[in-house]
Amino acid sequence: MYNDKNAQTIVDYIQNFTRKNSLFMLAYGTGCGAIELPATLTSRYDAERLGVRGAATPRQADLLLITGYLSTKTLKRVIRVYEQMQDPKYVIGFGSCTINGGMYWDSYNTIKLLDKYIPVDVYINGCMPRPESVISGFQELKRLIAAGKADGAKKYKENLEWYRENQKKVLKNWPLVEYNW
Amino acid sequence: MVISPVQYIAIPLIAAFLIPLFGKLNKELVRIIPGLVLLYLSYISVVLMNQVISQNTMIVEIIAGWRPPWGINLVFSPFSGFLASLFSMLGFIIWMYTYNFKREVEDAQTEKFYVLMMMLITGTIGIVLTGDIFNMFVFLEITAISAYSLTAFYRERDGAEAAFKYLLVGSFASFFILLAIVLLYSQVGTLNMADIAQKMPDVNPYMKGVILMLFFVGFGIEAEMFPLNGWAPDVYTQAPGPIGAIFAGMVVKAGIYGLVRVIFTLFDVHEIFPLLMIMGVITMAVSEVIALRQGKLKRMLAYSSIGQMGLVLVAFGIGTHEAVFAAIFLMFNHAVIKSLLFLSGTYLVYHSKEKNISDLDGIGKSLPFTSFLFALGSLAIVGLPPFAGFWSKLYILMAAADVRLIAVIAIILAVSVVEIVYYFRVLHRIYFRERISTIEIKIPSFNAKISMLILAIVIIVIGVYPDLISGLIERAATDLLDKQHYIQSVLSVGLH
Amino acid sequence: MNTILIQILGALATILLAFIVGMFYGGAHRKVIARIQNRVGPPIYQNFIDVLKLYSKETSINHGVMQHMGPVFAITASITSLMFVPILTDGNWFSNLNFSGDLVFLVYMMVFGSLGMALGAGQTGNPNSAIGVTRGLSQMVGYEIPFVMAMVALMTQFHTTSITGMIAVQQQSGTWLMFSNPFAFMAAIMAMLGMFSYAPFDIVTAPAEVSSGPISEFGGKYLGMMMTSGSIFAFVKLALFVDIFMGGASNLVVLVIKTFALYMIPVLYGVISPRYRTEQAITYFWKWPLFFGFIAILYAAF
Amino acid sequence: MMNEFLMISFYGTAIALILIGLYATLAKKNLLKIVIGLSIADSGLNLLFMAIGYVKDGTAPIFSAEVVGKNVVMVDPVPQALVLTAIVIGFAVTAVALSLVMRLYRHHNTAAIDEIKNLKW
Amino acid sequence: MNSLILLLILMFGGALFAFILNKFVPALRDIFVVLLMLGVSYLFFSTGISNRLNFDVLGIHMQWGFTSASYLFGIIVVVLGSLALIYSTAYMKGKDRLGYFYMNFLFSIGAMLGILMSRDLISLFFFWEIMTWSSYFIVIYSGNDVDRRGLKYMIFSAIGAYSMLMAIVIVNSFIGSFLLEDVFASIFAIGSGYQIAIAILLMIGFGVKSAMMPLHVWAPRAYSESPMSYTAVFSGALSKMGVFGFALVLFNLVSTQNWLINEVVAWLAAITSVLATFYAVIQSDAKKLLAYSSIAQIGYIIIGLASNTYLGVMAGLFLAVLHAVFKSTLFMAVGAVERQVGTTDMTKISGLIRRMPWTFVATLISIIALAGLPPLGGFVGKWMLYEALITSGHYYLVIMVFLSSTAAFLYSYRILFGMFLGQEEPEFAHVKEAPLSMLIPMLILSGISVLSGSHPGFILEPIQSAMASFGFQSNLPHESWWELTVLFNTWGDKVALVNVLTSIVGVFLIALAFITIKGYKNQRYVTTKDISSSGEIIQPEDNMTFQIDFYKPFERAIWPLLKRKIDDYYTDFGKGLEALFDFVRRFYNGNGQFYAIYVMAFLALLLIAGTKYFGF
Repeated sequence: MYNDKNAQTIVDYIQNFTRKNSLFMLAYGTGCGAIELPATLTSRYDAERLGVRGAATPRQADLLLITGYLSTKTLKRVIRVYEQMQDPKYVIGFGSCTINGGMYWDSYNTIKLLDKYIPVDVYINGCMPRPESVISGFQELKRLIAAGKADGAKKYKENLEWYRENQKKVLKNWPLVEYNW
Repeated sequence: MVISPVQYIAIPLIAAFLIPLFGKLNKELVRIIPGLVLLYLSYISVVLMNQVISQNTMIVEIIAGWRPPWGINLVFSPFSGFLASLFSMLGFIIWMYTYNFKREVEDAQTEKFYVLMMMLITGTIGIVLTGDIFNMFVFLEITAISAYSLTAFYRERDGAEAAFKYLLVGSFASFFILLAIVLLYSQVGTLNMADIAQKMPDVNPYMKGVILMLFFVGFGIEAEMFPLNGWAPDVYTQAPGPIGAIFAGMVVKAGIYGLVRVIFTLFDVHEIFPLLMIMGVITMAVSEVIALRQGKLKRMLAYSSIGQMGLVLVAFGIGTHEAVFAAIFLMFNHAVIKSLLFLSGTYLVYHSKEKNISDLDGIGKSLPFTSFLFALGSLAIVGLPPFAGFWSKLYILMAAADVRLIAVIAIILAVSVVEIVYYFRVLHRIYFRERISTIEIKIPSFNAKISMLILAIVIIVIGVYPDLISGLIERAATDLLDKQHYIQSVLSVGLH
Repeated sequence: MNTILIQILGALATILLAFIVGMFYGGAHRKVIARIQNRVGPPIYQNFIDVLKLYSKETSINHGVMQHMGPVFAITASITSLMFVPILTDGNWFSNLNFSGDLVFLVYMMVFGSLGMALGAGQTGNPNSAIGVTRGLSQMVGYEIPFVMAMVALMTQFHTTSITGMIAVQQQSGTWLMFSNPFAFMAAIMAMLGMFSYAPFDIVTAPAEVSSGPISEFGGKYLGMMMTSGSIFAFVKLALFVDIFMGGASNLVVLVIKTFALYMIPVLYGVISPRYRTEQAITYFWKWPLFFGFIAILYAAF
Repeated sequence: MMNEFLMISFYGTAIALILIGLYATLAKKNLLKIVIGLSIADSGLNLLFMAIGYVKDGTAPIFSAEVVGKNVVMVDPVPQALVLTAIVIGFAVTAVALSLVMRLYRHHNTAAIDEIKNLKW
Repeated sequence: MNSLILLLILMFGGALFAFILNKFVPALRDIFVVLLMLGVSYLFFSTGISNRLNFDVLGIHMQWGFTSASYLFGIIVVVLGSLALIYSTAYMKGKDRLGYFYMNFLFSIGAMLGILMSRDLISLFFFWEIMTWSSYFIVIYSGNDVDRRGLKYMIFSAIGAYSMLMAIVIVNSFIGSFLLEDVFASIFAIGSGYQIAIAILLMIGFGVKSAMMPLHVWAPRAYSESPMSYTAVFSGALSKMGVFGFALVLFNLVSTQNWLINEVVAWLAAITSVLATFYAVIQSDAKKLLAYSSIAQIGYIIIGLASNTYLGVMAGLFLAVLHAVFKSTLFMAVGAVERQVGTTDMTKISGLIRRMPWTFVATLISIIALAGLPPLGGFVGKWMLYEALITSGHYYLVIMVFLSSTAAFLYSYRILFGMFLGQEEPEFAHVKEAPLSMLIPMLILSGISVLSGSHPGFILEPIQSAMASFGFQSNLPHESWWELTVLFNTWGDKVALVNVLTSIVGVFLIALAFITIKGYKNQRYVTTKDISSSGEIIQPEDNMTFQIDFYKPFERAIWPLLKRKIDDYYTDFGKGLEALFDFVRRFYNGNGQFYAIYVMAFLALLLIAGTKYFGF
């Protein structure tokens, strides 16, 4: 349904319109990228005019921002948070650390590629990305949503075993209690 | 056999002296004879009371053929008769209680015990029945001497100390009473109470005051009035349990009888009533608050008893008919209830050396029946309905209200709260603590149970249906207040 | 039959009106804050988009039946309150159940929702929810008192406890009650600051302290329903204040103007204020507002 | 004169005895002395009673052949009878008291009354 | 035999028989007490109010019989008594001293009926005292901390009862009769000083039982430590005896000129309800919380009675009936939790909603009624109370009531949250729903709460006749202040309860349907351990429920009021008294010679004073 743009009915169109214009983001301040968010949200760049707004808890959020490197210890929390979010949900990887480990590429306990563990819809590169890049990342995500292509959550559901396997590879003793999420 | 009041004195006195002789014959007779005597006394009480009430008279017994005012006479009036009946019946119940109670001590002791007990009962009954003031003194001394001895009955306790204190203060009592009698005789030249009462208006008022004060103090000591009652707690504590019941139920009542007979009949001075009331209030307040701070059961009961006597004095001090009715009712109730408390309390601390209240912890499980009766007695003595104590307290308050003694009502009620506190504290210990003390428990014998049960039933029955005895008390109150009737009845005997 | 139809249609129209106005006010709130912070701010219709998005979220997770019913309680309270508040001074369409209840009832009805919500929040088991609820209830104890004092002052002054009665009083005398009893107005306005839970009284949902408090476990349509209810409720409060203190509104334009003017008070007060601690918030209401309330009652009674 | 002196000495002696007895009872610490004091006071009281019964120039109140029908003044017989009783009672009380003193002395090894205070408050 | 006597004989005799039965055939005990109570209820309902019994005791004329006022309270007593006994059979199962418990239970119910049927002050007092000690014996039933808790109850009860007794005897000394009708008829003939004193003394007596402000200190522990099946009756019915007495005194013994008494009583009650509510808010034990809440609620009732307006009195009596209904339900529910879980400490329990759903439903309904939220009965009472106070010009009083009932929301939420909401703990996974004999009484009472919300007329009608028979004199015309479903105030403002109910239920159902039907396929239940906590993974054994220091900020805000409890003053007073008593005790210093000296000194004093004062 998300894949085929032609299949969008008017309902889907409206839904996607509202979704893209109202992004409640859970800024999971994992790394140094979090420092760029205040700038993004406040007077100079004002992401709120795009409908992007902070949400306090994963239950309310649509958008998970992974702002920088993820240590394995943080990863399990990120997975937890991601699984607690309600569909439809999107993930933005923030900075090069989420893409290839960045400056932590040879660290023993950071993950290198976020996409292996949770589905990322949009990556914003840079170390760190400036607010302009962040906003352009938001715009890219909006475009994807409007096109019905931001289907990371669906991918995660379909390939859950694969993701779990990857997650378990990093997280040696699987700490997540298997909730009925 | 012809029934006459003199048997009240003669039979127990004779029995008292015969008991050692019978003891030589058969040890069991020592125990049985007092019971038979008291049973007989109870019987004649019923007969005589019936006669007195139904014929609306008083029975005056002339002794040795000397007509009053010359000879000694016994007056079985509704008041004295009521108390005499109460004493004999209570005596019988307490005898029933002692029947097995004394089996543990050796037989020689048993004889002594019963001799003294019979003398004590004789003395108290004599005090209330006699119509001669010196005779009353003699009976008071009989009571006192046997009471001293009974107080020191147990050698291993501090009985002697208590007895000596009692003796010291009691000697003052008899000294003052005798002095008062001497002075009174010097003024009126007669010893017959009716005659004295008749001649009292002629007496020099100053002398009258002094004599009254001497009587007041003398009988006040026996009636456990406040600054004069130093002996009382010790005696109650040290005397054997049933004797404590006799003290509370009879001896003190006899003292109060003497006091009120002297005040109401002999002197009839109303100026003394406020004094009586004030002393009653002080007695009640002081001893109840002291009772609150007691750690020993019997001592607590003793102070409680003194407090109740204070209440009786207050009621007499109010002096109206209603108040006197209430006072006599309270005397009756207190005699029954406090006897029950002493009797059951004795078993609760039977083997305890110190008789501490803390020894009662958790005894309710081991001695359910006795504890239950003790609890019942506690509820009754603080005046909770539906038990007997309620009505007498109510009537005292009503009488006080009628003469607008609001402060007295307030004090009586405040003191009642204190009373509730210390009695209920004991009940808490009995029922709601774990038993930790290793003191052996004494199970009451069957006859003791029966005797206590009778008292309990009386308490409940009177509480639910007070009209059962209110007629008697009403007559007793009338008798006490109607001085002229007393004088007439006594002095007219033998004229025709 | 016809009356019932009008009633129902009128009720629906009222709800729609309240919803729309409330939503726009919410947007305006955000916009005003943004402008004051020198931002562009979201479009004024942003709240509609948010609510629609929330309703269109696919999964909704609950921790039990009470959580499921929590938002329902909230919206029940706001709509029922709405039914009892006169929207316009004349015309049948918006009269609804105006004559079936009075101020005391309304005060209670307005609490109903928060308590129902609190139950839902409680069942989530999230400690933040419970903390938020306790803060909210504590704050409520704070602001209800001056509010009620103001109401009691007006009731005793004009011998009526119904809102329609108060409107009638104002129409007869031609003076708004905010001038008839200014102290009551002061107390009520200060209480209103607390009622709206905007800064500095946003201790309930303080995102940085208790991660949005009671609603922290509510997402999707639950959150949407709560936002709806919140918008309606904001409108109810504003309409109530307009009815009581500003003589009601004879038509929708006046209504909007009056309510918007009132609405700006908590909004603008909030923009420049940092957040209170809970006990500070409570004691805030128990100082000047309480004093004004006392004066108001004295003024009314004598 | 003689008679008055007699009366005064009667009363005076009686009251003096009473006061001495009471003093001993109230002030002396020794149990035995207290008992003795009680006895003395008792005697004083008896004496007082006798004195009250005395009638001036009275003879013994015995109706013998000598007095019957004559106008003879007799002392009041009643106090004498009563004093007899009182003496007996006093004797009994003293006996009990002494036995108690003995018991107390054995028990406490002292005869001082202010040291025998096991029972108080 | 007169059915009144039969009623009492059945009650008291049955109580004793239950005690004996428990000794010999414990199996039959439960059935016996329930059947007895049901029989007594039947007898009570068939007795009616016209029956009068006159007799004399000790020359005191007495009269028994129900009036429609006491009948109203009697209904509370028998209904609550029956239900609580049914509840008891399961609740008390397996505890010891059951004979003792049931005996005193039945005694106290019998005594309450006795109080209600008394038409004279002496039998009123007589049964009052029986009620006191029998309830006292149940208060100390659990046996912990008896000396402080039990004695406190007994001391205050005694103070109350004795001030009543004082008033009773003073009344009698003026009027010469104890009959209520005589007293009411001629009370205003006696001096106004005495008249006020009598009213105040009587109110102290009734105030203790209804736990009025300075006399309330016994109540929290007494309510919370008795077995809950009895506390339901204790708080529901027994404390209403105080209310009953208050009504008698305020309507009959306080003349309308003495408005100050009414005012003082109302203010005391208001302070009671505010402070008790504050204390309830900071409790963490469900039972104590409810105990304080009871005190506060009875405060409202007395405010209503003292407001001296028709609507206010009606509100007071309505709240009295309703408080009996919902507070006993709450106590029963807490008892059910206590029985099933083993504790009522809310810091230890959470998340029982799925384990004990019916108990939760009963609690929820009762709490809504307690908080006074529409559309349940509590709102009706509150509404009438507010309107009465506002329309009669008690401006500041109504603020106090508002403060108290707003703060009541805090503890209302606390008790629901503390026991039923929050995280579901594995340690409570085994907890089962309470047995049926406990649930049924709760649900029956909840049903009454619900019904009274929309159709209060059913309860208001007997209340109106009760007010007439209480002798309440209204200075307003006796028009009807209510219809079956509509309430009015003096100014003509109204609240139409059916409209309210329709609106609430309608909107609720539509919204519920909307939220349930929309996307119900994707609706998922997750455990309460799956909460957002900054990504922290909560293990099943972690309890994240917020329970300790629940209302700490509120507590900080009101701390100046709570710093020193009234209890502390009493404790200090008691300590001072004990020291004084110990000093008095030294009089008996053990030295026999001193006693002799006292005697001599007393005699000397008397002789000196006698010449001076006694006229010798």
